[in-house]
Amino acid sequence: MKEITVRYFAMFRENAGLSVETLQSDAVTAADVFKATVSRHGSTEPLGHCKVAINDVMASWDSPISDGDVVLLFPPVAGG
Amino acid sequence: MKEITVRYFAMFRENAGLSVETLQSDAVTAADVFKATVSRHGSTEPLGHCKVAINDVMASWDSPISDGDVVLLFPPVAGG
Amino acid sequence: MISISSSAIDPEALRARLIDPAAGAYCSFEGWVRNRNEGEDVVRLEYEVYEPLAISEGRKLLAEAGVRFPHLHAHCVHRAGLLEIGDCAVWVGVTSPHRDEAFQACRYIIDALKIRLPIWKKEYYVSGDSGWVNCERCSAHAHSVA
Amino acid sequence: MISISSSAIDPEALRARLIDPAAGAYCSFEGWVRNRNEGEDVVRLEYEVYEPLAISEGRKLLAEAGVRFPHLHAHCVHRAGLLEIGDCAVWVGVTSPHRDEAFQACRYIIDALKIRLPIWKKEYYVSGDSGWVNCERCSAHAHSVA
Repeated sequence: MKEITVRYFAMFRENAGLSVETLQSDAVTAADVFKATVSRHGSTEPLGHCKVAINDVMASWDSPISDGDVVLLFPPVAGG
Repeated sequence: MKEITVRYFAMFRENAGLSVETLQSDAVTAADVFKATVSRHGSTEPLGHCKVAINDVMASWDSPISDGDVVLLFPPVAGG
Repeated sequence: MISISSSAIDPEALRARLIDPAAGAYCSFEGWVRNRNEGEDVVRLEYEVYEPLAISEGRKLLAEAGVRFPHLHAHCVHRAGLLEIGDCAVWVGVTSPHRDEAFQACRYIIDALKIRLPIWKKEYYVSGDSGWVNCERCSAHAHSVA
Repeated sequence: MISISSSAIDPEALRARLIDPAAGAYCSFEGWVRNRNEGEDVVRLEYEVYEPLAISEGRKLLAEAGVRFPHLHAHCVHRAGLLEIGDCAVWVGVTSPHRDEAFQACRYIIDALKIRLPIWKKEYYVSGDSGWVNCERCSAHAHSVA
């Protein structure tokens, strides 16, 4: 198990009712963190519409997760 | 013969050394006024690059010329 | 240069920073908060911005624009926080020797900015409802300020 | 609205006239006097404008843009007389509900304005020479401010 920090934004933050949590995880990839979040906090956004960053760097869903990582889960963006 | 007034702009004005002249003309169309100007004042601009207005309304080269008309000869434009 | 601002955008001051005797063409784009969207009467908007990555993605995006349009100078600013109807939510300004490049580059930057930067928009409606607006390419109900 | 101005163009004042709570997108274009054109060092420019027809052709052009882009609001101003490097020679500003229309309409207006309005540009060079600039579509040496 790894200890990771997950940060939620916009509708993910509202769904989860919190903006950040630190948890024990067996996630291998960023996609695993996303799936665990969906089952824990509920979300209907498909993964393909969302983005992820690890330690403040944009990442892909198959990026590996290491102990101590801060994973940022981004729902669909809408700037402008 | 008709009496017409011809106004020259930009390089046409500089070529002719005057901005307006009133003259007797047997011109039938605006193109005739253009050709007469070329032979009188010299110009290497092809008619197809130039424009004409008659009495402050944009016209075509085959527009008829009437006694008393004011013909505006426009060399190639370059706004902006 | 890209920045995130929690106060009103000043287009005139931003334009002045792009003045350049070698530039023949200036193009700017602004997204304004409209009073209607998708048939709903909007009263205000809220932008949530994750600034560290908005800045780094914005810089990357401007660098890419500079490769694509070699003579480009470009700035952009995006608002964060609560905005009222008529407020400027995003400003993009570019200069270039010629206008074709200026238009293309300005369009490239606003299009990329809207889908790449970690920015989220919540609309508040006259009805009392509110909702997060989905990105243009993500949703069948895709819409945006502009 | 189109106008010909013999004094400096004020983009901020012109932009303010387009403010509209139904507009989501604002796009502006400016042509600036550059210090070089076609390899020559330019010191100043002179625009000769035949104002009665520049205004009537400009109005026609804006009306045509309004048909093509139904939600458009657009203004433009063109300078007449002597201009120095860095001066704004032409300003076009438009608003529209969405950005695609705003960009397209702004581009349509500046492109049409450059080839349709009776306006002529004379460049004065560092060398002491001067010359009338041919319109973009007329000459193999086609060039312009922007």
